[in-house]
Amino acid sequence: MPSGFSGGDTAFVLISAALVMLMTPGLAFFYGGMVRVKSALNMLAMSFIALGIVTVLWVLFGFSIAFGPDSFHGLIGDFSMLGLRHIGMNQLSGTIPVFAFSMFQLMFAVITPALISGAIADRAKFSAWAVFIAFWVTVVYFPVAHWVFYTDGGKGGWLVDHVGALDFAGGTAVHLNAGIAGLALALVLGKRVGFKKDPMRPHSLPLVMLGSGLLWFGWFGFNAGSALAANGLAGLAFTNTQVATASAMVGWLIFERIKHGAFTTLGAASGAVAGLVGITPACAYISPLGSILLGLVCGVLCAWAISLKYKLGFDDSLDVVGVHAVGGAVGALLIGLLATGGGGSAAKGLFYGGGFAQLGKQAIGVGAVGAYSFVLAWIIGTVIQKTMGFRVSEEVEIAGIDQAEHAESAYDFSAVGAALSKAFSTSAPSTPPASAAKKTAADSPAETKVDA
Amino acid sequence: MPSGFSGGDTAFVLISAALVMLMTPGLAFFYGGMVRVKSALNMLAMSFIALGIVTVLWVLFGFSIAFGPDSFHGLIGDFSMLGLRHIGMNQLSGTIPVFAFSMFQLMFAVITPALISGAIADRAKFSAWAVFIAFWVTVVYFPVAHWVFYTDGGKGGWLVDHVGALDFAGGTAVHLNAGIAGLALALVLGKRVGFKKDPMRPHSLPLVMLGSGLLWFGWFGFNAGSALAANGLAGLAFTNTQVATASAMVGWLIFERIKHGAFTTLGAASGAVAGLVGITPACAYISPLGSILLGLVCGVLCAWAISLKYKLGFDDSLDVVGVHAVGGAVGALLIGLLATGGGGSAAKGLFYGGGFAQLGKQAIGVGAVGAYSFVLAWIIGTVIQKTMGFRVSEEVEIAGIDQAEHAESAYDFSAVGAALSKAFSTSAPSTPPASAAKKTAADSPAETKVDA
Amino acid sequence: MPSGFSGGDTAFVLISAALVMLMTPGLAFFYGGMVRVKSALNMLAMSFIALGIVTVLWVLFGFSIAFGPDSFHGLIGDFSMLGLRHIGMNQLSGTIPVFAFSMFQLMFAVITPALISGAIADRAKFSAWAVFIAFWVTVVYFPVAHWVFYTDGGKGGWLVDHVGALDFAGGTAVHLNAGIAGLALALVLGKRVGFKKDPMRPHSLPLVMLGSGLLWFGWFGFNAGSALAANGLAGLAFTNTQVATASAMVGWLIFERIKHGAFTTLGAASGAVAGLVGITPACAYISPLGSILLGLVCGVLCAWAISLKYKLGFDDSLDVVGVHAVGGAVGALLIGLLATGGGGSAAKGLFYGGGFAQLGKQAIGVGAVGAYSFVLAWIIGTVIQKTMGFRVSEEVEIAGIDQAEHAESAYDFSAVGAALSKAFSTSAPSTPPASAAKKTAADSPAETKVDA
Amino acid sequence: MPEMKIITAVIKPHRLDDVKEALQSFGVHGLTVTEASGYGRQRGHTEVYRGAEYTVDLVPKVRIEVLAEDDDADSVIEVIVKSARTGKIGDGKVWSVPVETAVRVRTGERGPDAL
Amino acid sequence: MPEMKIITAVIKPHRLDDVKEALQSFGVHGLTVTEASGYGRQRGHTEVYRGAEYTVDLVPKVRIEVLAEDDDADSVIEVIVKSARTGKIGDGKVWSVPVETAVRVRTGERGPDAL
Amino acid sequence: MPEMKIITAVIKPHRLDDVKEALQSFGVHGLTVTEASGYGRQRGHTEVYRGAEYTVDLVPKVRIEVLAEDDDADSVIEVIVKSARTGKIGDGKVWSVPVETAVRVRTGERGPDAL
Ligand SMILES: Nc1ncnc2c1ncn2[C@@H]1O[C@H](COP(=O)(O)OP(=O)(O)O)[C@@H](O)[C@H]1O
Ligand SMILES: Nc1ncnc2c1ncn2[C@@H]1O[C@H](COP(=O)(O)OP(=O)(O)O)[C@@H](O)[C@H]1O
Ligand SMILES: Nc1ncnc2c1ncn2[C@@H]1O[C@H](COP(=O)(O)OP(=O)(O)O)[C@@H](O)[C@H]1O
Repeated sequence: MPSGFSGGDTAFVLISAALVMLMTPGLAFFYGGMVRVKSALNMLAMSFIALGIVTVLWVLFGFSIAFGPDSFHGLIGDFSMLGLRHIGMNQLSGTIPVFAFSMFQLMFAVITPALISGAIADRAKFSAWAVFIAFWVTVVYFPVAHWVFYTDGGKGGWLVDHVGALDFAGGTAVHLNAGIAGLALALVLGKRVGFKKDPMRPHSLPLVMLGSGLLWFGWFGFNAGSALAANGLAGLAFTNTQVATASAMVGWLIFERIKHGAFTTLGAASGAVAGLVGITPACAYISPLGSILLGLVCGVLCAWAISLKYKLGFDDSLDVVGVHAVGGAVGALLIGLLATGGGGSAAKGLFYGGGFAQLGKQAIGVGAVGAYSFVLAWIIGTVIQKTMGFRVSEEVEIAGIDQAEHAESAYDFSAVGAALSKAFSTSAPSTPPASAAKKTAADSPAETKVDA
Repeated sequence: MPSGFSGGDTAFVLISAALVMLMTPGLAFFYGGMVRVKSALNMLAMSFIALGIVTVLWVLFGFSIAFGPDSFHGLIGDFSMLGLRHIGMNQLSGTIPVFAFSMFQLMFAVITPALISGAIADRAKFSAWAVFIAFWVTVVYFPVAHWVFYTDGGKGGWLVDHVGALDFAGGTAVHLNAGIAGLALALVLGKRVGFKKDPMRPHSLPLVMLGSGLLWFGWFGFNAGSALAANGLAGLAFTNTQVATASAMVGWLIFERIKHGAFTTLGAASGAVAGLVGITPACAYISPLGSILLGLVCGVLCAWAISLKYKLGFDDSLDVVGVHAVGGAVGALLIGLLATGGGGSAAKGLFYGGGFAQLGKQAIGVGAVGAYSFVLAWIIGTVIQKTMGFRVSEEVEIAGIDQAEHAESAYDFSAVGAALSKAFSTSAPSTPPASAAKKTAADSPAETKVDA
Repeated sequence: MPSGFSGGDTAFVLISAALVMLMTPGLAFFYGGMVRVKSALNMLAMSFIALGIVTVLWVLFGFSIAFGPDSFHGLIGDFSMLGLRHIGMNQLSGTIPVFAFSMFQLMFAVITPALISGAIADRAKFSAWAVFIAFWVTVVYFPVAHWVFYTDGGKGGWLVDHVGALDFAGGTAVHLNAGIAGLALALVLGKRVGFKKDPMRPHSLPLVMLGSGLLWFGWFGFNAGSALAANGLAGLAFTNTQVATASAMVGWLIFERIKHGAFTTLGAASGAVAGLVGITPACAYISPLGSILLGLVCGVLCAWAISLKYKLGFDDSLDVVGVHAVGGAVGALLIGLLATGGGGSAAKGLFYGGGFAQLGKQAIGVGAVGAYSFVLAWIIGTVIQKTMGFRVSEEVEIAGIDQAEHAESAYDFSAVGAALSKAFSTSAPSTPPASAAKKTAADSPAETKVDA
Repeated sequence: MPEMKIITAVIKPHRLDDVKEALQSFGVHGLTVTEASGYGRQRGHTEVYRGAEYTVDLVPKVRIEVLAEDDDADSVIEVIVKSARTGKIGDGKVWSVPVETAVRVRTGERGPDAL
Repeated sequence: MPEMKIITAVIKPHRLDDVKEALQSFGVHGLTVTEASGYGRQRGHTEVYRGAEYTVDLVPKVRIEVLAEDDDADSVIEVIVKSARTGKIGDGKVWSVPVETAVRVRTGERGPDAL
Repeated sequence: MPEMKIITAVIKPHRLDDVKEALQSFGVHGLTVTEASGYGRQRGHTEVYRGAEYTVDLVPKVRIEVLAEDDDADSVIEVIVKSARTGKIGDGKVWSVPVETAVRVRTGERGPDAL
């Protein structure tokens, strides 16, 4: 390997990339457990497909747009790395192979759109969702990653290199970005049938807890791995990640106990995720004691913010706005207060004598990413809605989206299960299964509409 | 980074810390799958909350108590690291950042109290449990970790540095400690309603298997990571961990086939965990062939030991005593027989010509930790029971602790699910939900007691 | 540590070994979710037991047979490392401890037989399966690993060192090998009761998705870890693994949408696994763009190949042949077309101007492993079938193999669960539980046969 | 002792809530619900698992039982039929059967008093 | 052919075991059980998911069916009522209905012989 | 209005498909199915969890309900009994009860027209 290479750092970043990859299935379970049983698979599929689509686009042009040398005022990379074609196996980015760096960054690009899906649970056409992902990562995530993550001695992304906004692992680029896009889509698609009326209990809280456990685990790769080296900075990021998450879990639980009278497990899982989101931008800049504070703030604030959807009347089904937009923004802004100057940046926050300077920069980052994300997501969503249609029919929604969109049932626990279905065929049917529910009964041709 | 630093070791320990963190959710699933469906969430929550509480206490004072310079005869650390305040990002502990070491050790402190929860499944008030954890880690785990893990050239913890008891990754400090505390709490809280009479089938064995799989995976971080370096010792510890676990699984299964006529999957999972527990103290000191032996002994012995609770009549619900206390003690003692002198210590066991010396030291370690843990856990448990109450009411236990303590249901698989609940509200109710089951029927005011 | 040692590489390989270990539980869930609820545990147990048996055999003689110095024309290792006895903790293999290398390779030996189990779901006696594993790894996997993976400057395994067939991480040694053995066993055991007639819906697709998520995650250890170093080659292998998997997922889904009218989640999971299988042999030799192509080919081809069992009439229950044999062979052969010469080997494929040479070598590898595996698996399977019996009775199969072979039920979700069983005993019964279903009713002694 | 009826209804799951409310307003304060699957004119759907297509021809239903006094029985049936109706195939059936004895377990009360 | 009754009981799940044993001692050797949910005087409970509070007003019950000879019917009802009773709200109901034909599938036997 | 019957059958789960087909051929186009557990001559099985052995004495059954016209009732019973039979213990029971009113929810049709 060329000089400057570090085996320890490479090991760390490669394993971190694997950890971040696992977060997308983790998210699938976190979300999938929270929906009703009739749309569990759709929820899982919306996350998994992000692994498929974004990875391919990343190779084709995503990496180049996000991390190619800046081509226009810190807004976008150039096209020198299309297809990852001219990258040598041993070419370095810092102390690690470019391929390792590229894979680590890819995993961020994968999970970001997957996060959005929680806002439109139970009601989005799967093909429309796939199209949305492809467009959204291309025109939103890849450029925004360039703004926020691509440093090049002052000539990199405009937020990080021109403005000086700090975002260590993606509070703005990932979480705020996804959260706001979720808000836009929730508005474009409208509310679920029965919103605020029908109870919509999570169908499997153990699945939610599994998801939160895997997210927490993978998040060490996300945050500590963002040091891109196995060093003291990674150690600090790791520590703050753990501490803020724990403290946000405690914060959320206390809020819930006071407001609703019970410590719920969903609250524990949600609080942990709120903490993970909040510490993401800040983990390299603040102290462990600062992380306890940040965690408490995020836990309580997000626990409160998720009730906004009922008050304001938008159906952000799984609280992507309340957790990711709010948590990401709060975490990014708190850097402006809590940055010690002794971590990954010399900038000091208000509480450490740095004045309002950093806070202002942070606000610019939050504002810019939020606004851009909202507008673009709204446009893409609306165009899809108007052209191919984004939302399934009411019948499909009531019967369950899994049946119509995926021709599957999530579970069959019945000892009697096999007995409950009949005909078996291995050849293509004349009508596609997705429309089978619409076939009318042979002996009642007049009755052409079949309800769920 | 300062000289002496190793990127490879840091990568290894940070990832190991993440692996050990994953063990706590893994344990939650292992335990959660084993209880009846009506207390699944409570079981999960008892583990997850350990992540919350212990992490915060660790930052505040735990790390300092356990790994601060010894302040009194090897019994306890000093208070020089309260709040992790004066630790620099690049300050080293051995070849790795102090922050990395601290996080690795934290994960042990988190899982140890979580292990205890299995002994009191289905019947502990969640708030009482949270209080118990806070006190127990403070007065038991943190000091005991100091005794067993804190080395400082003979001036460290009394068991490791004065007595010379070997415990590589926590057979005494973690497993015996938790197992004995579990025994104490099982005695304090008493038996579940229906113990030895009602069948209490595991509600989800796949969840148990998931837990055991994650535990096994994470345990490589636990044991090999305890080398605190990516070196030959870590390789040996990894090897012995895998080998003893496999052989204990086989041992347990054979025992069960002979005694009960079937190879059960719960037996496979339990045998694996018994092996993991048993090899934990010994993994750096014995040979792979020795590990096969140790695994067989632990598998068979624990499979037998779990029947003691029925004979002796204490309700150690999920066999924390039979697996963790017995397995941890056996593993620690077997070092006295099987230590080769060629691994992490030059001390030789009886079978390798070392005589009884090491066995004696091991016995002191086992005795001291066991006795201390029992007494303190019993005292803390009793005080909580007498003051705030530790155990839920019989009505709550029969109806299911998840409903009363967490106001949730673990699953809702019914296609009809939504139809089974009605009123929906997003504002705080006048009475907290936890007590809703106690509301009397409006039209029968005389009948004030409502049964489950 | 001796010179030549690398901490970064050791960290990487140890963690990779842990990742590969996790694949076996992952596989258990992937398979376990796909069967009906009445044989879920059996499916899990068939994978988990591989961890038990193979690990012990590996220590005793497996490692020596596979990776001991060649003792006969590249066919088999010698016996110099029986019991791993003379291996020093700090002895190196390349840049890492021998123990680390040995554990990494062990995990491959564990998962390979586990893969086979999918072909004989729902109908194999557990004890017979355990015996099969022990013999098959001994006479098939250990030698084949020697052929394919053991390099020693031209004096190693015959396929890798004499023929020059490339197989980076086990497309032939692991996947083709297991897939073909699965075919042999499916033929030996025959079809399930109700094959092609009864619907056999997966009982839990979320469990399948969990399995596929863990497999994907662990596979980074499998493939990138096979570089045995944290370097550029590992980065390339990691990249190609991610890319081919994503693209195979997309390929399978498109095929399914066209042929069956729906994007299924099982298709997404299956496509991902097909991609992982296909890229396994090739990941170090081709480019990311080549991986997109390879992924698409594997995704579509495997999606088509799984229908063969219905046409040809063998009951490869969970498509081990269609996914692992086909995917493994295709991946191995595509090296002959797509090898760039710039990765882990200087050999170039047909498309890169290397002519047909490498393709021919690849074909030899595929043919040799496939033929050897089929013949030996068929012989071992047949001998077991004729002696101890390999298949359960029809009654057991209908009632569910979990009850008879494991004396357990996978789930008990009923709020009423406890009420549904009665007598409770903790002592050994006079008749073993596995045969309890055969007890006749006391009051109808004439009716000695009890149906399910 | 006046006679009683047991009225059984098999309806679409998402109508349960309305039926429950309608019965409640009518003055029926108890009922027993079981999950069921129905086979009839209403078609099921097709599922695909790795290329194998299965026709699921049982559709989820909810089965309700209401014990009612003889005099109320017809009205109860009417209330259920009205509140369960969507007008589309598969709305289900309601039938009633005369009951000989009805007892409240808690008190042993019989007949209409058992309700 | 003597007439028969089908006795249906909706009881608390945790009483099933005792009811089963009581019936067994009485001489009834068969019964069929289904899981059910009951709505009545007994209140349900409240659940909270991310700040949304749901009232679950159906409580888990077990539904038992026992075919019995006419002469035994009253005693069977008595046995069930006694063994299922806890004395608290929600203990459930038992009712009986006359059966016209009863057949054992295995043998085709009818009436009391079918039991 | 001709009388109707409600026929209830408790059978082995894996016979459901055949029963459904037999009824279909006979001309019965609707039925309602619930999962049930049966207790009777057929023995259950034993399970072992960490050394504790449980006897599961309820075996899975399927419970079928068919509304039929009076005239068809006996034939329907016959069809079910024949198609559900395996000849081994546990094949189950079938019984019929006269129905007073039967209504199709969708249309309000009564009696045989409700089928
Ligand atoms: N003969 C029958 N006996 C018992 N239940 C029936 C019968 N026919 C229909 N059902 C039940 O009624 C439901 C609705 O019947 P279906 O024929 O689909 O529609 P509709 O009642 O609107 O004509 C079925 O799913 C089934 O549960
Ligand atoms: N009118 C009814 N018809 C059918 N089932 C009923 C009726 N009323 C009550 N039940 C059943 O009996 C159970 C107990 O009734 P409830 O009113 O709660 O208590 P109790 O019977 O002790 O007065 C209910 O949960 C329900 O399953
Ligand atoms: N007296 C009864 N009342 C209601 N259901 C019964 C009764 N006896 C048996 N059953 C049901 O019939 C099923 C079969 O009965 P069983 O005695 O096992 O066999 P068989 O009917 O072949 O003699 C039981 O599992 C139960 O569901």
